[in-house]
Amino acid sequence: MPSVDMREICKYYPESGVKANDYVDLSVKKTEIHAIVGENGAGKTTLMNILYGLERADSGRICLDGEEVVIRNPRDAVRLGIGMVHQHFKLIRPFTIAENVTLAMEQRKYGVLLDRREAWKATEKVIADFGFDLDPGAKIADLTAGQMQQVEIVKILYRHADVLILDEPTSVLAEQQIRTLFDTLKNLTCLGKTIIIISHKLDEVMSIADRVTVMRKGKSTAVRNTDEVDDKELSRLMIGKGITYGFKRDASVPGEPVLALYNVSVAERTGHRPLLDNVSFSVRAGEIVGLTGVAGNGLEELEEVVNGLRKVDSGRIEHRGLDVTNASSYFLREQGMAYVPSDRLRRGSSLSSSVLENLIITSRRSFLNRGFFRRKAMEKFGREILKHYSIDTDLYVPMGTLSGGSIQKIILSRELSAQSDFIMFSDPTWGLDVASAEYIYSRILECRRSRAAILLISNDLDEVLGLSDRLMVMHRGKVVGVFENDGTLSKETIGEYILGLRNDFKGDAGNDGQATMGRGDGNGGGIDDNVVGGGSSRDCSDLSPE
Amino acid sequence: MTITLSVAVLLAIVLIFLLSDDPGRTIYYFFAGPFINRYYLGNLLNSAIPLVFAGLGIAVAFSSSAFNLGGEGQVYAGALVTAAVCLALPDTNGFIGGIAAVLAGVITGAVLAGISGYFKMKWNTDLLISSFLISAAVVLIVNFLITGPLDDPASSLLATPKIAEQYRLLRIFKPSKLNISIVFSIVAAIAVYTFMYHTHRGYEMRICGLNPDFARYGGVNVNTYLVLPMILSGALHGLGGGLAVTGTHYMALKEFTFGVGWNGIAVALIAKNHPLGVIPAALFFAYLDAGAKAAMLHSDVTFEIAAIIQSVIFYLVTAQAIFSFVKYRQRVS
Amino acid sequence: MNVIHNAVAIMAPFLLAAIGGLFTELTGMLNIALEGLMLIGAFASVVFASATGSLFLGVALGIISSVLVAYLFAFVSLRLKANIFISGLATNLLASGLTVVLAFKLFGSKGVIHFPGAPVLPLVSVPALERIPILGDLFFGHNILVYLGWICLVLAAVVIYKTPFGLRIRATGHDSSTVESLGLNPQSYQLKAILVSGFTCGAAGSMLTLNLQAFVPNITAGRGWIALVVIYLGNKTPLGILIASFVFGFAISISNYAQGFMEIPADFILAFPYIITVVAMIGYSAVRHYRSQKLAMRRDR
Amino acid sequence: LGRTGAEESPGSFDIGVFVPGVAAGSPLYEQLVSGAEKVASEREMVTVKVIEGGFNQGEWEEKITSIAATGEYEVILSSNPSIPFVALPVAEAFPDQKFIILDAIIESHPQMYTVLYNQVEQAAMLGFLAGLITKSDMPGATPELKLGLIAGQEYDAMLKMILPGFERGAREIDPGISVDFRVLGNWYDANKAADLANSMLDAGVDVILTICGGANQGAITAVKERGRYIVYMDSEDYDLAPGTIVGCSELRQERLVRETLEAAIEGDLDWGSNRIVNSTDDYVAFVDNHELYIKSVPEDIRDTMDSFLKDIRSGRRSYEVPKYW
Ligand SMILES: Nc1ncnc2c1ncn2[C@@H]1O[C@H](COP(=O)(O)OP(=O)(O)OP(=O)(O)O)[C@@H](O)[C@H]1O
Ligand SMILES: Nc1ncnc2c1ncn2[C@@H]1O[C@H](COP(=O)(O)OP(=O)(O)OP(=O)(O)O)[C@@H](O)[C@H]1O
Ligand SMILES: [Mg+2]
Ligand SMILES: [Mg+2]
Repeated sequence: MPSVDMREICKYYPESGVKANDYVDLSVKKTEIHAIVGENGAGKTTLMNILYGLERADSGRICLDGEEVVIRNPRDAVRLGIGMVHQHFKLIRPFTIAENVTLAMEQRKYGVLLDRREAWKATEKVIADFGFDLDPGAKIADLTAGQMQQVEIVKILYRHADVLILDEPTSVLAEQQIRTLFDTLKNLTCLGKTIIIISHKLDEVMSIADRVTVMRKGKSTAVRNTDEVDDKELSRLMIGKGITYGFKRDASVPGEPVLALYNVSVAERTGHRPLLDNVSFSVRAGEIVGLTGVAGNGLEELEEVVNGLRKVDSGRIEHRGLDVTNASSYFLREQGMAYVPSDRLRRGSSLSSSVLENLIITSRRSFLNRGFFRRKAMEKFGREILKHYSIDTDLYVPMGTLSGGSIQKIILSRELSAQSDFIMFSDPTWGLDVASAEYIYSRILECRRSRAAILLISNDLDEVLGLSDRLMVMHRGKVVGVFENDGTLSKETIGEYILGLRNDFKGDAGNDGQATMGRGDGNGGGIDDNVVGGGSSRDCSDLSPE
Repeated sequence: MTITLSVAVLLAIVLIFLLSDDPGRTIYYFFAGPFINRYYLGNLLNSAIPLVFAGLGIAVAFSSSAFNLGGEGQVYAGALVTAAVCLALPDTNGFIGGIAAVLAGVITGAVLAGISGYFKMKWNTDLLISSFLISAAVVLIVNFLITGPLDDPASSLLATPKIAEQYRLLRIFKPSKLNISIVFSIVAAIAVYTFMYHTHRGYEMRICGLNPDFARYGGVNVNTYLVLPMILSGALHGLGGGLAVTGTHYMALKEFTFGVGWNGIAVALIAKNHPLGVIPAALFFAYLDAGAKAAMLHSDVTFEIAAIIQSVIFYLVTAQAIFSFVKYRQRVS
Repeated sequence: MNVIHNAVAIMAPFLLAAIGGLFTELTGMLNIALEGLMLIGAFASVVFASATGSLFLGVALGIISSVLVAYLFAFVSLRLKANIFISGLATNLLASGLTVVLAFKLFGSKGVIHFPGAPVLPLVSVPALERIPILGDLFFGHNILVYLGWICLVLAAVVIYKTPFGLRIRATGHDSSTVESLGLNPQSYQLKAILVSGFTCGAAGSMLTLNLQAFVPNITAGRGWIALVVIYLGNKTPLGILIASFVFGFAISISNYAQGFMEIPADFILAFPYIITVVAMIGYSAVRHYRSQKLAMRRDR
Repeated sequence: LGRTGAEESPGSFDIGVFVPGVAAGSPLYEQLVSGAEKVASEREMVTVKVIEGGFNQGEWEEKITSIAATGEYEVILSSNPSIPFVALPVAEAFPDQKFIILDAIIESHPQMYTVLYNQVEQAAMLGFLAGLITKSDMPGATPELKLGLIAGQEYDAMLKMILPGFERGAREIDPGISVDFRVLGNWYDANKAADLANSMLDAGVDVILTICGGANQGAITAVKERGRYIVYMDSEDYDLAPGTIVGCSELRQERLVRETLEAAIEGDLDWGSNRIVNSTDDYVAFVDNHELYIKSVPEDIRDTMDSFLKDIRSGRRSYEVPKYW
């Protein structure tokens, strides 16, 4: 007997004129892990929103344990034992983790008062039980995206839902965390829970799910047992044709450094421990430098520092030899730097503005004719981007109505079209389907070919390993390892650095001493001396390989 | 919209039947009153003018997330300064002096609102409250100036003397007070629209309002746009005040712009902060008021009854649910 | 120090109205209907107090009337999804019209209506303690509704910070879609917040008329707006609004006294409270700004 | 322009009453309306239409124009010092329209007839009484020689007639008496009026003249609580607070309205002229025959007051209105 049974679900969005769900069927057995896959905009989130009562279907039936139910709003869903981790965070930023986790199911004392201690304890217990690393007293606003994602999962675990919906839960988690999560999920099914998971990472799907439903253009096109298909077959089902899987990173000779950081430090607000601790590295023309680490270890701060959104407390940043320390984003963009942020909803886009207005933010001044916008040129530019990057939407649709993947594609396309000499990508394929991700990879490599310097910040080890020429690992605000990516690096080695189990960075913070570089598995892959810690007074030429 | 309005009108009619002894007459004048003669129609159009300026001022501010609650004081002070400049230059050429006077009013409004914007930028002072408080103080200070130093000793009106003939704008629909500033108001709406939607600064300003993080990330100088929308907003309010002097009243009377600031907010909200939408919204507002006035003059309706009827219409004018409910029904069937 | 004593009396209506307004503000709604709700409470309480001869019933029914109008306001804003600012303006307009029309229908006058039979607001008088400078002025010799305000303030602080209801209220204001996704109904919290504001505004209004045993059209005279200012000035916290409303009440009280000895035009003196408050507010934000900068500098070392 | 209002028939006399504000609650405006209505009820062919102008002066001209534009009213009747100036442009646009404006004065205008009350005298009577009281040993009297005046707003009649009149009357008793003059800022904030009154009482004021419309009630309540005294303008209202209100003066507006309208209907009105009325012809009066006056004011004070009033009524003592228009 199926636990969740959705039949002939239809949902039409008049705002965007999209049939997001068109007679979709979904049948999930009790205690199974059921994956839903599909291209961006296929209607996965919509279907789950309907199941969770956030949207109402125009027609169709939902049965839970064989009984037809009406789910008008999340209240109904919660009452029916359904819980959901949303694709975009639903957290109250000024509240603590414990408050967020217990909200709506608060721990009480004397019947009417909040019991903070109990809330803290209960949250702590879930965190410990499932192996997360969070402080229940921390404010959401101070967390990184990865930590927020963990909070979302803690939230749903705290709630003891019977049916768990997870909409792309792994996109900002690190490898180890994903593994923990999957173990958790498997445990949960043993406890009688049913799990629906949406993911674009087909290998993940294959490893965790029992069955998978494929959606395509608003329709459910296939249901398969995972042990009967492989990812090739799945992607064929998703996009209708087989895709060439995997991309090729050809050799490239890096040029001179485009961006260089010297001993950059950023202190934490409470003065506790530095958020960035003497970070030095450079990115050269025609080179992709990968940067990875667990969320909360300085990656996001680095991202902001490089784009001028956060001031550094000490150290220096140079762009092509020009001192751009603490320069404004405006200045940096004028200098030809582009940036794909990890926080795509709050920083990367304006959800209530139209797609076109989102597309022109960086190139706005190029459409001016005597102070006025040339609307035609602007629309042409916008339409070309949409076509070129095959984003299926209209220029005047509000950004907020797009699917998660489409939003990401628009940000990427905007930054890529800027013809910059330095591009920083932070989680560029977060939420993208396989085909789109492949496409983005090829575009990143294209940029590399056209001699742009690229800094790739990502939690996805496959991605970093696949794309980077060099690879850096950050832990607690420090660069703890720098590797030449010569194909010999293993995920396991990197993982050890990521978790702080290994640290080749011998020099103390502020110390002028030469840092020692980590190397891949003892293999002879030499590390250039252009990626070093320390050396506050050195200039760029010192850092270049020649 | 039509459905919402019909429900509102229906409720208003029900109320009139409850509150008026001659409902037929009251209904007639309430709804048709503003159109029964040139005089009423002209005054209806004329009273929409300050609402257009105030509405534009608010639309500019709100669409950039600058919460200007000081429109009241900005209009009033703009009017007073315009009158004062006109009075100080009794013999200047009408065109030059008139422009100087209105410009002075515009600057006054801009400065008053700009102060709030400046402190918001500098020290993150709350805009909503600082603009409100400054306006409340300004209203009282202008009251003092009108009844004190600038009072016309020759009349018992609590008002400045009348401005010289050459500054008075052309009346175009006599005997009503409608004057060419209606053209200015339309031009202003188009100009504001063009600025906001067809220039990069307007674009930057809106983006800053909608999502400052995104704007900063995109290389927009966000600090500028904490002040600019307030300055523009204040300037538009000041312009509305100045033109009320040179076009309609020819002097500044005590509290004569009373309520324009608040109604401007309502106008902008009905127009959903769209500069061109401000014109019909202001007309709608002015129409309701003209209808109430006509009903008071020609029927047994009093102020209070008119207020109750108007309140019902306001309650419903922005109600979306009636509309969306019907739309939903249509789609399903 | 009668200035202080009067300041406490003057601030009481702002404080009460601001407490209710705080709830709506925390749920993310700008409630400009405070003024109208106060006016309804002012009218109804004195009418009912005089009709029943009971102070308690008068205040209670005044509050209920105000809550009923608040419900109408909430229904239009939440259920019919009207813009809350405009429905707030409409509520104020309705209140100003309705009170006078009802007064005319009931008492045949649209002007001041006297209720000589209405019970007097008793003072909490402890002569010995009242003489203590400042403290005596602050805490003793006020009418009982002033103390009701203080009780409401403490209650509000407890509800907002110590109960699940308060947590949800605050959550609704920060992000109602999150609250909704947790299976709660954010609108029901907004509704309750509006009803709370109806409650406290009703009490605030009753203070204005029961003080005088008379109703004067428009007797609230902008106090609802000042209450709104007080909420923001007080940084949307109960303690903050206590301080802010005292600052405001004190400024008004001082300006009342100042008219007696300052040779400044009266309109200027009337502007005093606003000027004092706005200067205080800007000063406070400057202090806050530089303090956070200093913190940043200390961190550097 | 469209014809509106009462049916017009040849020979009828239609009066448009423009109330600059709302009638209810203001004794002068109430009498303006009732006077006109009485005339209409007594005479055939006379109709009255009352139009309230509301509190925004800026809208008055527009409303008076609307009335004039109907072309239907033989006269427009109003009462307020500012109306002649509001009506000037209207008179210009409608040269046949006649205006009777009371409580106001304008230098000759052929379409207008204005009558001004001598409020210097009116205030002086109250000031004289207040002066007597503050010097007396009545239970509420303080040792300080301080009187109070609370005004809704500052306006010409207040600053040129009432305040000086009040002071002059009081100083006849003792030149050392001072008047504490404070402004409320509006006509309805009764609670603020109470606060203002309290601050004055704190300063030793014992008799307050309150002229702030609906807000008077606040001053009365505050003064009553502290056992001091109120003198009252424009209406006989001892009953509002027996023992607290110790003196009332009155303007006989209803009588003036009736007489003036009668004259206008008969064609006897001298258009273009103006007139100042005072207590010699009993348009301005102190109400000294009310039992509460007799009860609450000691006999010696009443006696002194009596002879003072006699002097005024007989014209032996007079207070000129300064020419401020
Ligand atoms: N609130 C909305 N209003 C209008 N259109 C919407 C809305 N939400 C989603 N859509 C449209 O419905 C379609 C399906 O969106 P949905 O979010 O379900 O896709 P998805 O499969 O989750 O994609 P992704 O993998 O990118 O998250 C998209 O075309 C999207 O633009
Ligand atoms: N230092 C800066 N930091 C951030 N943003 C900036 C900076 N300088 C300029 N900008 C942004 O760029 C916009 C235009 O800048 P600027 O005033 O330098 O151009 P301009 O040449 O004067 O423009 P125009 O040619 O349109 O008159 C500004 O509105 C601002 O948003
Ligand atoms: Mg999705
Ligand atoms: Mg004395």
